[in-house]
Amino acid sequence: MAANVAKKTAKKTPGQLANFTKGFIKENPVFVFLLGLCPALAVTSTLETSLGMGLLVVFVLVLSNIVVSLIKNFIPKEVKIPSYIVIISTFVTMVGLLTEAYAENLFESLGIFIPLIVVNCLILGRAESFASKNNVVSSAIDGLGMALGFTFALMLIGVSREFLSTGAIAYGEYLPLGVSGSIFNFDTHLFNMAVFGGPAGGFIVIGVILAILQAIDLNKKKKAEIARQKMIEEKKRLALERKRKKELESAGGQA
Amino acid sequence: MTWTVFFTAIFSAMLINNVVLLRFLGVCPFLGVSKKTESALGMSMAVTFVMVVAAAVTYPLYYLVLKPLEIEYVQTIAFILIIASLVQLVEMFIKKFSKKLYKSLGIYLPLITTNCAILGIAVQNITDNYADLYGIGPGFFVAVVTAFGAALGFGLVMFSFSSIRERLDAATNLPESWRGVPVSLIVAGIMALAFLGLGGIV
Amino acid sequence: MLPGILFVCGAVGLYMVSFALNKKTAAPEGLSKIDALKCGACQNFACTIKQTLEEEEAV
Amino acid sequence: MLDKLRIALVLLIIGAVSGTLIWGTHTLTYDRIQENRARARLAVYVEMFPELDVLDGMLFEEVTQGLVQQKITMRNAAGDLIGYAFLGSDTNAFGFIDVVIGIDPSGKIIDVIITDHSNTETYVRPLVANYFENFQGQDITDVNYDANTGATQTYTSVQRIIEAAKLLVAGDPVLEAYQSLFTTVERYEAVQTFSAGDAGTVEEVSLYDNSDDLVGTVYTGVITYEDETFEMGFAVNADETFAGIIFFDEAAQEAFASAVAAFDTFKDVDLEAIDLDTLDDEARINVLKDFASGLLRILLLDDEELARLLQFDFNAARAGESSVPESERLLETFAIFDEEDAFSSQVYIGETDGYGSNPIEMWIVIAADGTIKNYAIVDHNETDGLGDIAFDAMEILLGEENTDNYNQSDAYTGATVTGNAVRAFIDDALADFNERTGD
Repeated sequence: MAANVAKKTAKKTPGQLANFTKGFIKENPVFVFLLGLCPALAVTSTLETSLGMGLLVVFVLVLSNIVVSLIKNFIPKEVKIPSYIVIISTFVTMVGLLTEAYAENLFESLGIFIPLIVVNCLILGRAESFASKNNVVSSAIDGLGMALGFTFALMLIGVSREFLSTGAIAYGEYLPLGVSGSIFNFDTHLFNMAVFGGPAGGFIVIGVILAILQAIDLNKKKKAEIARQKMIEEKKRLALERKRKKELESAGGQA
Repeated sequence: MTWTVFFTAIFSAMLINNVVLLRFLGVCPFLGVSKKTESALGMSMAVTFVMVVAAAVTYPLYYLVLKPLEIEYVQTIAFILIIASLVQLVEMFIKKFSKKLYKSLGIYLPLITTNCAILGIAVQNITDNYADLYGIGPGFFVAVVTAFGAALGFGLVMFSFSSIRERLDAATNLPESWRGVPVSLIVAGIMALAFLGLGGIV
Repeated sequence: MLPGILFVCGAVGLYMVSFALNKKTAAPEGLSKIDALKCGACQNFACTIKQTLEEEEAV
Repeated sequence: MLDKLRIALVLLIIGAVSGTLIWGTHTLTYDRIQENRARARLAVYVEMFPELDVLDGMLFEEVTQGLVQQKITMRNAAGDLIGYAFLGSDTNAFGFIDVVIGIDPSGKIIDVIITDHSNTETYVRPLVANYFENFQGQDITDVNYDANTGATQTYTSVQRIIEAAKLLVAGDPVLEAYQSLFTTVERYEAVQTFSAGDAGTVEEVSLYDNSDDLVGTVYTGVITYEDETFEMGFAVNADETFAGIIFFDEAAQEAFASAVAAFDTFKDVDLEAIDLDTLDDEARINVLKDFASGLLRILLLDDEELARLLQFDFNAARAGESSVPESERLLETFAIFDEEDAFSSQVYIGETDGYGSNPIEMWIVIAADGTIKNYAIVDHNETDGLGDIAFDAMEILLGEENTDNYNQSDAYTGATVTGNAVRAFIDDALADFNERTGD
């Protein structure tokens, strides 16, 4: 539903669309700002746990952004940060209880990383730098976009790690989907590098992804640089031509 | 209960379940504050101090207040608020009473409120159920010792990682796209592999 | 019901009081300005030093 | 001042609202969380009985049927019976092993699961992987064990626990036999074994009711009739009056029905007043008479010392003075003199540390010529299979010369610790005997 709202509003004002999508690539909290690396490493050994963590963050971030922007005018400046922490930890506690009740497998596998959403810099960061300065709708959209960007990053890491470590992508194991099984099940030892399911694999996978992003970024910059160089040369050439033309004209005049 | 329990707790928290490399707690400061060995050590000292105090406060809070009142469900918010106030109070006292200490730790203390390692260890001490294993009283000491061991492990990894990083930043033959954070993460991954090998120590 | 709510109120109060007290306490002389470079890499928004830095920048 | 009040007010509101929200969520989720936690804690049962209602559907009963300690009745949310689980534990030479056996209401085994153990993991894992599936679907009263397991300790333990559970389901035929005479019997326990002359080796079994009061004693032994052996019991009430004769086998019960009926004339008669001669001279009755007379000779001896003495040797007339030998294993020794007042044998009573947590209480009798004449294990908690090997080896030694024969006996090999303990006891006894007889 929240996504629909976002789309509708996005149609009306193109600014909101950018506000929504910026979290995915341009300002991706994990890949660009290195926020929330703890959960990005710890709960991403499978796709499902990554998605589960992402959904919890969506819930907490959207709600806390809404609440913070709603009450931003009532909170005294002196106790701004403490109030945000209280609001966030309230939602995290609620989310933890709900998860334990309705998705106990996810709760088991996320373990202490559910209470640790409280200290995820992303959430406090958005409350502090965006929600406390903008209206409710923008804050909600910003929260949703950022959290989905976070989820996207987690899922990207999760899918790589699960595939590398097991050769398959399982579903229904942790989330209460009602069905379970696996897709892309390569029944071969080739895709069975258990190390990627473990701690070391987390660091390495994120490192590789960041390197690829950095390479793309560098590539772009390089292309832009080449284009700029070409433009400058073109300008120089034009200037030279003009100069020659002038010289020719002046020479012709003399003649 | 014997002394071996404490040694086991310290070594397992420090090496086998290293907070940063094997449990992914406190990765933000691990990457953020490890550019210089000096700042890495400062951060580790601040973490050690706050982690031990936080464990010593949250454990009795849970068993003497939350459990008897049957309000275990407020654990998350209670712990984060208590740790946050603790950090504020510690910072205040340091400001007031020791200029030297404030000079070395002052920058790092405020970062600690949102350091997942502190809250993580506090929560872990409860979920690991030392109270059931050793009794509430002795369990308290095991919890504090575990926190101390975890902080030592954090310091150990911070120090070695920052030493490596200082050299990495000076390396010029690295491909451009790997420079900075990506190669640091790969190094951290290799360190995590090395720490896996310590699994059999206790 | 009551103990839970009261406890949360108490914890909130404790945190805010300690926060306010800490903010009131001035840093020792010569140490009020923190080296911005040391702070740079960290993305922590709860950091009071970062806040003061930003505020000073804004001024 | 106003500012501070405002801060305090905001603070109060935030705290109250967040407290209320958390409390509300807690109330909403409390039941489900409790159920989930119970499920996680009782995962092994949930695995066997997926429709189990973990909050209300489990009825735990403490039972004492051999190795089984707990019987759990499983019901689903609708309250229908969906099966039983038995939690048993055994100690073998490699440590303990806890087993849960689940059966459906018709008695078919759903699964057998090892919940915890300290056996060697590399032996247990293949065992569970290869042989445990065999149990599934079998009737618990007639379990067919896999013969190809290599007879590991672990598998034996599991077998023993299943057998104990079987008795809980099918009823214990031995207990039922006791209950035919003593209706209130809930539990029986073998107290000691001794030789009773014509009656042969007799086991004394105490019977207890559900409040653990002694209701009677049964002396069980074997009789031989027309080259067939029958196990039977001579039952005595708690007040030392005769209660009846028990046969444990249905066929034997029928065959000896008339003979047992003849003994009914002594019902509730003091043991001392029983006159076996009044019985008819009939083949079946005579076998029972022989057993009873042999047993009564022992039971009726008033003098406790003599009674004990006679357990060792029937031809004894008197016991010599009791003394304590120097060995730490030997607690007491005394000589036995026959009717001509000549030294007949020396008795050693004591205890020796075996594998179990309690020492093995035992005694041996060394005849004047230095042969081992008799022995008894009074009490032990050695691992059953292992202990038996050592105790069987003792039988071989009976009548052996006072030589090193028992040291060469390789019958001990199966149970080194138990065997060594028994050996040490015999060593000490023989050493003391040799000292006394001046060898």
